[in-house]
Amino acid sequence: MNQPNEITMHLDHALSARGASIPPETSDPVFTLDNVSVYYSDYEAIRNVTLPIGRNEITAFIGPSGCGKSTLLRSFNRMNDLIPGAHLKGTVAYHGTDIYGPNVDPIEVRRKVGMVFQKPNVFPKSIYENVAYGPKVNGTKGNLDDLVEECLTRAALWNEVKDDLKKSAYALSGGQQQRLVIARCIAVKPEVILMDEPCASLDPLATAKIEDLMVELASEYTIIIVTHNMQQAARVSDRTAFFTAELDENEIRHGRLVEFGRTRELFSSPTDPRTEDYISGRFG
Amino acid sequence: MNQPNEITMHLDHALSARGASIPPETSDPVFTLDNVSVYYSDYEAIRNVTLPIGRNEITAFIGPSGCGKSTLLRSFNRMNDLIPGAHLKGTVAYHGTDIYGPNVDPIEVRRKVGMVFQKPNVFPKSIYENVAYGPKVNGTKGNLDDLVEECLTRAALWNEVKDDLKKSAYALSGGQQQRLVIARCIAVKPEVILMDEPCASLDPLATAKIEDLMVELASEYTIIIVTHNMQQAARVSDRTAFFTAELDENEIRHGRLVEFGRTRELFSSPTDPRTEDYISGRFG
Amino acid sequence: MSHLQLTNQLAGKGTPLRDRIFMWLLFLSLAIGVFTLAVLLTYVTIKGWPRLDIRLFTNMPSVRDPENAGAQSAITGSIWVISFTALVALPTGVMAALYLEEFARPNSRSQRFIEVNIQNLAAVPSIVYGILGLAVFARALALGQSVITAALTLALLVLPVIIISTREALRAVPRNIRDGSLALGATEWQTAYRQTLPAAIPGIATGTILALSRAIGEAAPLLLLGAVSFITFNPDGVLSDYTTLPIQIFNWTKDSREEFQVLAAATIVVLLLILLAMNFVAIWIRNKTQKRW
Amino acid sequence: GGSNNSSGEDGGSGQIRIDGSSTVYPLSAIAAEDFQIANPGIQVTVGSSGTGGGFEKFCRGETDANDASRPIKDSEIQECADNGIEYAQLTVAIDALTVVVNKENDFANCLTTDQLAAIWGPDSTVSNWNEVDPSFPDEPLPLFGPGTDSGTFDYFTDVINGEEGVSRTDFTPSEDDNVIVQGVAGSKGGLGYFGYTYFEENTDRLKALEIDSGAGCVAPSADTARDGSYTPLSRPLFVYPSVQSLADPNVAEFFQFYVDNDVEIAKAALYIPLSDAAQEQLVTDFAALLNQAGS
Amino acid sequence: MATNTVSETAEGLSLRQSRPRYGEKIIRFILALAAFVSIFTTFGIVISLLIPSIEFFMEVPITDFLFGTVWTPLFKNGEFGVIPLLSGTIVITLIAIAVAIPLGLGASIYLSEYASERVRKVLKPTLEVLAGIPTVVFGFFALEFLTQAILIKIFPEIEVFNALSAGLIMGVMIIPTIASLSEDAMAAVPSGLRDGAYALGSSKRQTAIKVVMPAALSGIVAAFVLGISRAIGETMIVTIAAGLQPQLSFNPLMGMQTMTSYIAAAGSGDLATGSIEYKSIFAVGMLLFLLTFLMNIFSIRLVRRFRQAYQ
Ligand SMILES: Nc1ncnc2c1ncn2[C@@H]1O[C@H](COP(=O)(O)OP(=O)(O)OP(=O)(O)O)[C@@H](O)[C@H]1O
Ligand SMILES: Nc1ncnc2c1ncn2[C@@H]1O[C@H](COP(=O)(O)OP(=O)(O)OP(=O)(O)O)[C@@H](O)[C@H]1O
Ligand SMILES: [Mg+2]
Ligand SMILES: [Mg+2]
Repeated sequence: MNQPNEITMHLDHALSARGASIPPETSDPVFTLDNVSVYYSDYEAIRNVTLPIGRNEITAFIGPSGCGKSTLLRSFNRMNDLIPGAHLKGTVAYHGTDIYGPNVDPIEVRRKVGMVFQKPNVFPKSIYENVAYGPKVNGTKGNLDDLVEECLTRAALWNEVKDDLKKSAYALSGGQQQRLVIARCIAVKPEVILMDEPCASLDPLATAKIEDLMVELASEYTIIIVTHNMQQAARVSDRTAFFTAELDENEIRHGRLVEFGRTRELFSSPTDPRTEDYISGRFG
Repeated sequence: MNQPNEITMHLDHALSARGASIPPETSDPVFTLDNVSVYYSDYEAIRNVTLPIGRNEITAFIGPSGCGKSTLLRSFNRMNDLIPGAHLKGTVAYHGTDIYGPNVDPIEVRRKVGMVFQKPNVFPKSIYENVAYGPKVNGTKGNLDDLVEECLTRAALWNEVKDDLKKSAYALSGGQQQRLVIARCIAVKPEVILMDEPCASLDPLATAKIEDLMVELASEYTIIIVTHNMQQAARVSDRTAFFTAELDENEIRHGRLVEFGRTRELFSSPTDPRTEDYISGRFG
Repeated sequence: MSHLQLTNQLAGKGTPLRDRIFMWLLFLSLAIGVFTLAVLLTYVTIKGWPRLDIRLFTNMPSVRDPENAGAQSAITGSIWVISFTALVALPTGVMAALYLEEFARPNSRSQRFIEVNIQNLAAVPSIVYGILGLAVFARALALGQSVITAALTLALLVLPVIIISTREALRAVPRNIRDGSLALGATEWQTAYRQTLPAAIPGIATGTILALSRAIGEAAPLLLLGAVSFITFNPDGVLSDYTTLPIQIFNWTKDSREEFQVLAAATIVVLLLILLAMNFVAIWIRNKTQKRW
Repeated sequence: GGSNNSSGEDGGSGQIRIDGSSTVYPLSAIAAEDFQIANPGIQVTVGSSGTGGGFEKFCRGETDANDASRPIKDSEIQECADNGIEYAQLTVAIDALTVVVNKENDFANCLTTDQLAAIWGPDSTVSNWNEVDPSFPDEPLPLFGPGTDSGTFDYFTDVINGEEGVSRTDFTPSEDDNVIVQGVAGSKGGLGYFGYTYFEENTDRLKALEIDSGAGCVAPSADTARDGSYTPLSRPLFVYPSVQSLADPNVAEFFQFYVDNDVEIAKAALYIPLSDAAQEQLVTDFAALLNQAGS
Repeated sequence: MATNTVSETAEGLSLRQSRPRYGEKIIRFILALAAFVSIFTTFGIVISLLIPSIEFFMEVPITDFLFGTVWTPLFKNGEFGVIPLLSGTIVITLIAIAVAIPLGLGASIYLSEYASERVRKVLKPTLEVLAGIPTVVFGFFALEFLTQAILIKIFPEIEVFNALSAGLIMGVMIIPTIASLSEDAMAAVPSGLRDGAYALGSSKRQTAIKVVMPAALSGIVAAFVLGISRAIGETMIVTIAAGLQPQLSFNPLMGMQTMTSYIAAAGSGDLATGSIEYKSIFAVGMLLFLLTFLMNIFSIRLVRRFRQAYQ
């Protein structure tokens, strides 16, 4: 049954070209998670995660449904604060500062750590207003035309929409909407971008565009992406964290971090049998 | 880029043991689809499908999201009739009779062709009542205890629930609920069972149980299963139909049948490059 | 980057005053409504307190003796009227909702027409229903100023509300329950009757109770139906004369003697208690049967 | 079903319906109340739709009797005749229309009928007390009166303005006498008119004006009303039972009770009871009427 | 081959209806009949208003009715200009919505964006209780408490029966209608939009005002429209507290008569059927019905547009 070679060979051709240049250990982490557990009221959705996030790297979170990937991702910018009853143990250190510490304003955290969601949640406003929204609520005054153009260009959307910035964002296709959301996110000049299954509702062509964009953006931003698609993780990420949900001694399911490492290594020679089962498609 | 051997080797170990005994051509089809297109009002969700469904075989439908798998599946028991605006062109012949022909009662069709859905849709009643429901609405009078026991046994659930048949079906786990739905379906004595991603919401253990059950049931029933999980298709099915959605000349997306054949052959030597791309994980 | 610097970066400006004022303004808007409710309840209770006793229930209205007058005929009248209202409106409303939700072709022109029509009826002023009841039930059908006239009029008045809330309850039953039933070869009616309707009963009950609690407090249409009379007997049939609590209250507020104002306040307390009890039951059903699907 | 139904039944569980003037309403209501205590099986309904509205129903046979604060009009006589309804007029009490002002009004004590006509006339624009009499202070004069559908309104306009229903229109009308009490008690310069009974109930809040119809100022009271010196604003109150209905023993019994206890009822309703002679006349008249109904 | 044909026919036959289902058809018919009761109701309302109205307009020119400024139908030689009733209705409605729109909207934002689940679970039903208070009670409260204990101290010149107290209390009565419908509209805004706004560093206030409210706008406006039509149609509060004096004035301290309170007062006074005064009730009723009907059509349109945005 164990035929690791087959798996290796299978995924090899998908692996990102960047893979080779990534150092084995994260040296200059933007985030450092130490023993992080996240709870929904009494329920511990994910338990004891310790993990560094490297600067200007793309880190992928993979694992079966319900293992707490989204939960963990949302704790990087305190989006979980908005869910009644959600709370966190352990430390999420951003450049050494615990973002859950006293004196930390979650709104400031979210300005530094942007987020892109599974369904492209454009606002029911014009394309221009969508991009300008973030800077405006953050107090930027004056003409935002240049900024809007810059962000749309970076998000590889400018050429498609430049003639009609006043058009409702709802008129865009799904893939264009997702790129618009990315442009909107960049417009607040974050350092980190979190992406929760950003391509789940897109077709293959739009997916390819977003993947290219991610790799492009990684030169300036630190990116964490949750994905169900192992091939996608293999294609774009530098490091991968694999999670599963397991029953504990009380028969309650908790998400756990199983394995974390360079994507190339995790896919070619997983150290944990559960990782191997998962990436070879034996469950999930 | 084209490395068919790798793919072959990778899926090989999952392939169903049944595969070898399946004849290359379907000889005694239960259903014969001829040039079937299904529309939602004006939108043609799936176009020109021609396909036989072999008796006592498991046929798997695979393909990326939105390619019309569920739509096609629901046309086998006229569940699409319930969607306003949905209609069908072509013929769906059940033992030679067009089920969309005149004098055909959709309710009779549904008694012959049962269906299991993605989310286990148990009724908010007791376990017993769930199984007895179908026979009751079909006019069966008298004591149903034996029938209930028989169906639950076949669905490999009897041992787990026999002590508490009066318990609400909601108290069962997801995997148990799905087996209960299968038991409920068998209770009307259908000839064909349609399953639309029956394991999508289940954990690996429950999935394995349902897969075993399917193979078991295939000796008596004809089964059509839609799945996202290629490994699952490879593990359980005898024949596989691969669909994609493609833009036509008017830039409108339609589902198309790309390739249909014995599962073993389709996975080991796909004739169409799109099939190959899909099963090697290059999109979807 | 030093630790201190970063803490400052993330510290922000604290919740700005503007945001806090905004929140308090919002809270205040809500509080004003609730506060008015509290003042109203307190006021009528204090004012009606001297007459809040058993005589209210055991005695009949009296012109001669406001000190001992009661509201028995109004209480029984309200019960009669509301019972028959429910008896007419509930089955009709549920059947209409079942038709629109489960049987009518969705988005067909007839369904849309009926839908818009029902929404319109829900917004028609209640006094207009009085005109309708007077013309149709009291005069054309010659039912006069009887319990049944009032009940039929109020039933038409609450019917749209019952239909709308029943439809919502039916719609809340997940599609896949229906699909499951139909896929087993059940007919549409079997599916509606055995699956959808039972699953929707808590929602229907809640909506109906709230609708009836509206009807029990309704006075305007009954004014036109001639309910304002001096009645010292309990109804003994659907063709009997009647008075109801809100009408009796209205009647007493018109009397200049202070005793009657007190009596009106006491009767208001009774009416409000009935309404609160109905609301409470509705909320209780709603909370108890939180859907698990 | 009104009398037509109930007259057919001879049992003790009949139904009696009275409607009509809200002025006479308390009298009939008290009669009904007392009667039902003695005869719990019989249901008496007393409405207060106004004299005109009441006659409308009465002449269609929907009610057994009508309360009236004025005699029946020709048009109503015709209507009843058309429907074959026979009736009789019974005088049950005396009312004195009382012009009331706010208790705090210390400048006006007596008005002449001309002054009243100036205030209430159809073309009147009087809106301040100093327009009524220059000696009165500058005080706004909000006006309150009974509903235009009521017999009280008809009567007042008839005797003060010379024709029924002729009146200025910009006052606050109400079927509801409490409105007038509240209105006048609520504004210092307020003026209104209604039955003497309502004034007596609210002497703590209202003051009654004396009326001068040419023979000096006369205050409203039981005596001045009975002896006719309080003129032109005192008037008799009537009940019109239907002869057909009186054939029903329940209805007959009720009105017998009404007539026998009339003085006491009028007192309880705070009206001015009939003089002894008038009361005797009533009993006699009613006995004759019963004879007619019985034959 | 031969056996095959036989089996085909057998299977084919079995797809026909096994037994006729007349019951289904009858039930379906009965249910449809119940749904048609609403059509009959509308029909009944229109007929019972229209016939006497037409008779009324044969005696009183429709222009006199719509543009006349004196309403004295119960007097001798009465005039039938509906403007004073309209102005009374408008003044009281304006006061009511001046109270209900800001407070109702504020309450709805609080409930949908700020209140915790527990607070909402208590406050929303409480607000619904407010909506369920009989309007007779509100009228009593407006006259007995609001006017005589409060307003008279602030405005000594206020009339006992005045538009202000009726309007204010009516406003309070409508708060729950507006609050709960607006809250529904805001709750229907996909939570993804909120998440998107928060993730860009917006505060709650910014999210509520700049994203949620605009997204729910047509639903909120529909709530306003429904609130307004409830104010126009409310009867008992004005009958009890606003006086019954039809006058063309915009001074809220004065008494006023609305269309509804005219119908209630004149209708319960039992005018002689067939008289012109009696028919005037129906003409006013017709106008009232048309007004609320048009507003409701407008609000249905808005809601439909709103639903389309997020289907
Ligand atoms: N708001 C919430 N309240 C309570 N429990 C929650 C909430 N959100 C998620 N959970 C639970 O926490 C666990 C982890 O959920 P999460 O959404 O993080 O999983 P995931 O790995 O992102 O799954 P998926 O791949 O399906 O998105 C699940 O068991 C889920 O049911
Ligand atoms: N009720 C409906 N009305 C209109 N369009 C529909 C309806 N259901 C599905 N569609 C459209 O038809 C197409 C095929 O849908 P279908 O659900 O059959 O896809 P699928 O292959 O089952 O996808 P998935 O894997 O996501 O379940 C899609 O474009 C979908 O948007
Ligand atoms: Mg997730
Ligand atoms: Mg599907």
